[in-house]
Amino acid sequence: MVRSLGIISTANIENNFGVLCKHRPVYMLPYGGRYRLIDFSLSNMVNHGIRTVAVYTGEKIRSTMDHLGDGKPWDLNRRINGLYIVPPITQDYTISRYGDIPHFFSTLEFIEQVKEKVILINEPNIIAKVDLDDAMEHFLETDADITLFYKRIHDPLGNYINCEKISISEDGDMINIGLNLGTEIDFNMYLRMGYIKKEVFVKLVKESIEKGDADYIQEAIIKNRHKYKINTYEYDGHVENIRNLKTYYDANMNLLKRSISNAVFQENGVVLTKTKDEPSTIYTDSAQVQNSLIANGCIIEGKVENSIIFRGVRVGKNAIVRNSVVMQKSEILENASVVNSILDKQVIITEGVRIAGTRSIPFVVEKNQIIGRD
Amino acid sequence: MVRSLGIISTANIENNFGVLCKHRPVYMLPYGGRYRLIDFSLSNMVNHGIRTVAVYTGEKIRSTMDHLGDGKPWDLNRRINGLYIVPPITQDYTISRYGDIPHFFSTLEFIEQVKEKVILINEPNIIAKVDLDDAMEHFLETDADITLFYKRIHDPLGNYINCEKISISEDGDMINIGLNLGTEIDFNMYLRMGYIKKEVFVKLVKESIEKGDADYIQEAIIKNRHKYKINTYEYDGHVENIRNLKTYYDANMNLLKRSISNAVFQENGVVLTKTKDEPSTIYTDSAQVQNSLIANGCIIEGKVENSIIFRGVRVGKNAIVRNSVVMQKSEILENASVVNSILDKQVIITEGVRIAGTRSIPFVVEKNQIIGRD
Amino acid sequence: MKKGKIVAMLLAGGQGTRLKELTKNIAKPAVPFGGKYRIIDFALSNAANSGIEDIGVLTQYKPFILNSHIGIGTAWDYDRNVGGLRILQPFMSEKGGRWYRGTANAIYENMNFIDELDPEYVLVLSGDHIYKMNYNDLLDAHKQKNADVTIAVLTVPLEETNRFGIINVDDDNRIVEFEEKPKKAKSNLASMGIYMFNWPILREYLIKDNEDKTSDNDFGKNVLPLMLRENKKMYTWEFKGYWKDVGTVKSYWEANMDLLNPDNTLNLYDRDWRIYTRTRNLPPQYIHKSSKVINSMINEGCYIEGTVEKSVLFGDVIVEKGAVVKNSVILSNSVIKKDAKVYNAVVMEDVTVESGKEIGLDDGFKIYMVTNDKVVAE
Amino acid sequence: MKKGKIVAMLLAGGQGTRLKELTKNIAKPAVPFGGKYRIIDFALSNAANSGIEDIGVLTQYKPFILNSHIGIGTAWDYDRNVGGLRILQPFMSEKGGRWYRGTANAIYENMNFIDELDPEYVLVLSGDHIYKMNYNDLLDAHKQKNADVTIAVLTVPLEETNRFGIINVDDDNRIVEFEEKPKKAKSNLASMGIYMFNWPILREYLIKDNEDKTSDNDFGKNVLPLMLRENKKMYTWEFKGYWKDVGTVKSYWEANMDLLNPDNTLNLYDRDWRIYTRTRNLPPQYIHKSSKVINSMINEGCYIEGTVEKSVLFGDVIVEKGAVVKNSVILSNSVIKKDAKVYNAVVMEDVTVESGKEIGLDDGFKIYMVTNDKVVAE
Repeated sequence: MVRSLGIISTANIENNFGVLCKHRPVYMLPYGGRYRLIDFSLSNMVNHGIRTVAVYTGEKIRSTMDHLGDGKPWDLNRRINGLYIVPPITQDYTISRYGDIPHFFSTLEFIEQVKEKVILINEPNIIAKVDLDDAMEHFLETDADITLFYKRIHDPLGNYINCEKISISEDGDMINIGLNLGTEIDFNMYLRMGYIKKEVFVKLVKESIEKGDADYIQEAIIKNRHKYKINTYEYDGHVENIRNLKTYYDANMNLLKRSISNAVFQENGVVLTKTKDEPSTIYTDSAQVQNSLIANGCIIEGKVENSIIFRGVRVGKNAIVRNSVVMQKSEILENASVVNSILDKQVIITEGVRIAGTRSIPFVVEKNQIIGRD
Repeated sequence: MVRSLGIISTANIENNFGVLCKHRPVYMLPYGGRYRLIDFSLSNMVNHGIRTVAVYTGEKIRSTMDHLGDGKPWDLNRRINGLYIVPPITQDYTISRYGDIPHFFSTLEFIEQVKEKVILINEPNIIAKVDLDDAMEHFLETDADITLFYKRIHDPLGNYINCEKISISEDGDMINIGLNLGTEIDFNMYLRMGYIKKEVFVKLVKESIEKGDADYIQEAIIKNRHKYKINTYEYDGHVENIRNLKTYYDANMNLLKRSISNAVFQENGVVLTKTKDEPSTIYTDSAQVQNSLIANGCIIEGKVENSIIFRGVRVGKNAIVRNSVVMQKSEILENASVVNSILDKQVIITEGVRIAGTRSIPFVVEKNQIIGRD
Repeated sequence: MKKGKIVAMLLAGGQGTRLKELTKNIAKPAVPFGGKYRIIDFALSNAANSGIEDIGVLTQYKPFILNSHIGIGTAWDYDRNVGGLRILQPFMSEKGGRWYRGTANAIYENMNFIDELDPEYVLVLSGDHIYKMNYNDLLDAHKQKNADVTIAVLTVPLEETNRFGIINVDDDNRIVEFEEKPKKAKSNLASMGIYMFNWPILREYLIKDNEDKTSDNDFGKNVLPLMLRENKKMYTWEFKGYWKDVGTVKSYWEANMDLLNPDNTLNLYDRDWRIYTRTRNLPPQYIHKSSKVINSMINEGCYIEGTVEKSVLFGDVIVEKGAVVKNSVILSNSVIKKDAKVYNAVVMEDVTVESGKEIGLDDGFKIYMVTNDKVVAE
Repeated sequence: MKKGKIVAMLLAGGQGTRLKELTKNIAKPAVPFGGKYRIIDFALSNAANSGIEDIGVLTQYKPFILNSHIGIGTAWDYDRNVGGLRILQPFMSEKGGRWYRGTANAIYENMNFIDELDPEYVLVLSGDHIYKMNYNDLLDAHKQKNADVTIAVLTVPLEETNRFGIINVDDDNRIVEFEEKPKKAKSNLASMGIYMFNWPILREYLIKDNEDKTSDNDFGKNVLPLMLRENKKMYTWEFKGYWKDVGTVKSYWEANMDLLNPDNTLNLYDRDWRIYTRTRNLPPQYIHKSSKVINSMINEGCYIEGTVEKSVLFGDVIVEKGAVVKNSVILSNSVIKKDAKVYNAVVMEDVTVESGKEIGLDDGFKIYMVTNDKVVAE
């Protein structure tokens, strides 16, 4: 089997998430009751035999280091290979500080030195549990320099406007990548994921630095599309393309459908994350829970409907949580009510307080806030 | 036994080391053939039962992350406690970016939450293998808020000018800390190390942030010396106070004296470092080695005298290395000569080239340089 | 000798035959408990939380599940390079191979392991019990009395003394007599099988005991009485708190039900004394809109469409529509099919209770042990 | 079955009696070699460098040193949470405890371990040999022939065939006959004791072999010949490179001396195929100004004031002023005192050669084994 080097870089779309991304990069957003977005990328790679992963972080590095740590939950705490967390360079380079290419360039020695000859690039804000073995077979069989993954999307409602659209020739080669403006109901969405030969990757990075004509590797790939054999691989499983608050909220709510939660949680191996050693969740005699996904360590005494409840949350007596995402260790005290909302970690909604947003604009409460009566 | 939380912060004296600190903080300087300065601090702490260590890094974080990694060599790769690498904050704070206090402040939650009630502060550019158990006993018995460590120095030659001088009352309390200007031949050198009650530490950090009157914890301690019981603990072992290129070079050369190398390498437990899995060193039939400290993985075919040779160094036939520090994987090719010099990592001195400095101003070659004939 | 250093030796070889199906394929310490734990997690977590850095786990009987549960000790942070956790199985020397005979012999055969760590104290633990204890409290008492050995004891009802090793002490808590399962006990202090020894003393007595060909090489029966006869300084330290030796299916069921009592003293939600276990990395539990879940403890991976009342569900349990689970313990990966009813039962791992089937009575007193083959009333 | 997955089973229970003092307290795989290694490091490093992620190490005889050397496998990066390295000692089931009988029986008793990992291939290794091999080459050959088992072989001098298990093959390298230590061999291909099996086939034959009460449960003697009789597809793959089975003190000394030859084919300095070992965290070696050190391999922690020529010194060896060490192997922590002379010797660990003492002759042919008690010529 050909093993690839996993490279996780991060889409710079923090601004689309308001206070949720005030102190964390997008890939560190909590998701699905006990995970972070990056867990899905990392686990999918590890479950497909990838043993070396480089994570190119943004500026907000502390939460990343705390969560990924030594990579133990993913068995990436190796002496040889394993997990490399690469913080951004903060000095000494005269070239652009924007984009991922300067970061890749500053670690070319490492990239060239690892044994893997193929690189899997991906950005964890798109959850797609691609069968990487099958994709690798395609990559090798077609003898491509680059294979980009896409999913065919049927989008009559225009939910995917502004996603990236990949044009594909009849024999499966990439023609170009642009923005989907909704002119076609069916289009091929680029997953910002793909295999690339290491030598080609290195060449692209070096040339972009020399010419100064590309800040991002994706940009460099497109610019150089005539120089290399770039083809495509179709993924037909479930995709969440989390690119703003609304899609983040919807992606959580989607997990209440069993087919989607099975696809996200079960397909191609379990999702590994940092464990918190919480005991099971307790439902008292006053609990009323309906259509909700609930993590461990919670104590539920009130009413919970259509919601995603993270680890260690308390819902007091007669409290109501509906259509909401409640993150780790938040507390909704007696008689309080939380509707169409997203509570970040360790929020306290005090007794009797009611907060509500709408399904298209959920009400967001920043981490560590205590919401009392005014 | 009372366990303390180890806090390693870093003296901002990179400028004193020229190219050696171009890409690394002072505590990452290679030392003694196979170590980094920080190894001595870390190992001494771990060998005395400290199980939680926070390293507050400077801006040049990559070498730190690569060397410390998950803390495995020091058995600090724990789920509970263990090693915390804290990179500097890069945004969102309106307060001063200088000093260690803003960094401590940004992690107060972590500091308050760990179980340890006492903090050991220290800066790894001073090597002093203090018996931390004995010092702890003193700290507890005297019921001090802060106990600062010092060493009595006899300095007729003025080698320790500009080191910190601590004034001590008759009953061992700290009076003040100033600079040693050499007016007395014997003085008490402050080791920038000491125990401090966690509650006092937290209070000092918070007050300094509120008042804006101290950027460094050492500064805050001195400013508040009348508010707390601050006493002292005398250490009478060997000290290296590495504060510029000259003291760095001398500290290496000192290791050629057996009493000093025993004190530095053996006292209070072994020094742990990241292992490199180098085989033993080979001496060929043309090797001539005298009074030198040589790490593993070297191949010595030439002449080595009064030198410190790091791991994986090659010394070619008829080459001469004298009074020098040669770091990891450097090569001195045939007939070359290196005298009174410091070669950083992976330097190549090509055939027949001769370089030399003086014992007071050693010639320094930057990392990865190839020195050929002009 | 490293001053102050403790090595814990955790005896995990017990077969636990009275637990029937629960210990058919595993040793008693590996029996699942409390929704996500195995019994041994309590002793291991106590040791980890007490800051004990070196622990030997002595296994002998069917160690597969136990070994793969413990692994290299990662869950309890015992995957240390130096020291940490080691599983100690019997081994062979030039005198041939020898299995562990009694509890004391198991430690005797691993004296090498302890000597290498060179501790001042050896703490002998059993992997069979459910409790939370800070072993430092035991150590403090041990040091304070300057004892050779200190035994953790607890007060049991006088009518139950015949199930325990009873210890009689003087006013200073110094041990004066051991009584093994006495019918008429002089006191009601029962040994918990938790011993804090000074290693040099224990070492000496292990060798002595080993030389005695008539000995069963058991702590309670041989080594401790011998030490008492030879006038060693032996004290008790009284433990107060939840403690359970789940010896039978009934007491196993009860101990699980205890957890549903909001006032239970084994507080699993205490963040300062967590119980650690190997995680299965299951997704959160899902509670369907047609379900009713009250008074229950439910673990990750469960999918509940029916009714769950006063029950403990382990990971990945499915309760289908119309099914009822009440006063029951359901182990991992079991499925309660549509409209099935399960009352007062312990349902084993990987069991399917078929659609419409009824087990137990809502108002019955018997406990039912359920496997795929049979349902046995206790 | 996980496609393509390999589990290695490393047999490390051998006693190695002909190595005398070297194996007095340890199993042969734990014998120190090459300045800083133990023999088992070669097989373990080969496995790690070949990307094999799961390995069972089967120990039985005096496992203390081996267990503490291997620990949780950190040195070889095998301290994984899932899979990784496991030390497999004999254990007890309801049928009682059983020690491993032959090599095949050791694997048989741990079928559970392998089944849980669910591999396609099982690679059987021995911890007794010094060599560097990429096991993927063996696997490639195995796959290419679509074999049931592939045995690694090497060409030995015809006059030495009587020391080996000899294998006769047809033109396609398919095995047609096994000869155990034949006086007159038909070929000179010797089995290296390294077997790549398809796990389902091996599993079937382990069970068959176990049912045969007359079997010694040994791969070479029983299992492989049985497979051959039943016409399984058995192939050889020829290894070319340095290989040594250090069976005697003389060959042990020779193998160490081999390393001083600049053209030796066991290149320890190859950074692409490192040999890993547990590190002792010793400081660098110190070479004094009065010393002479040539043609030697010296490890960390050594302190050399005397003369060292054509020798291999392990960690923390002290050679005092005026002392001479020549053509010798000095194990860890030994001290050669002032003016002592050591020629053609293997000096055991922690030995002190007293001041002025002379061992061996500068121009002698005998090898001397030196302990604190005695000096024995071989």
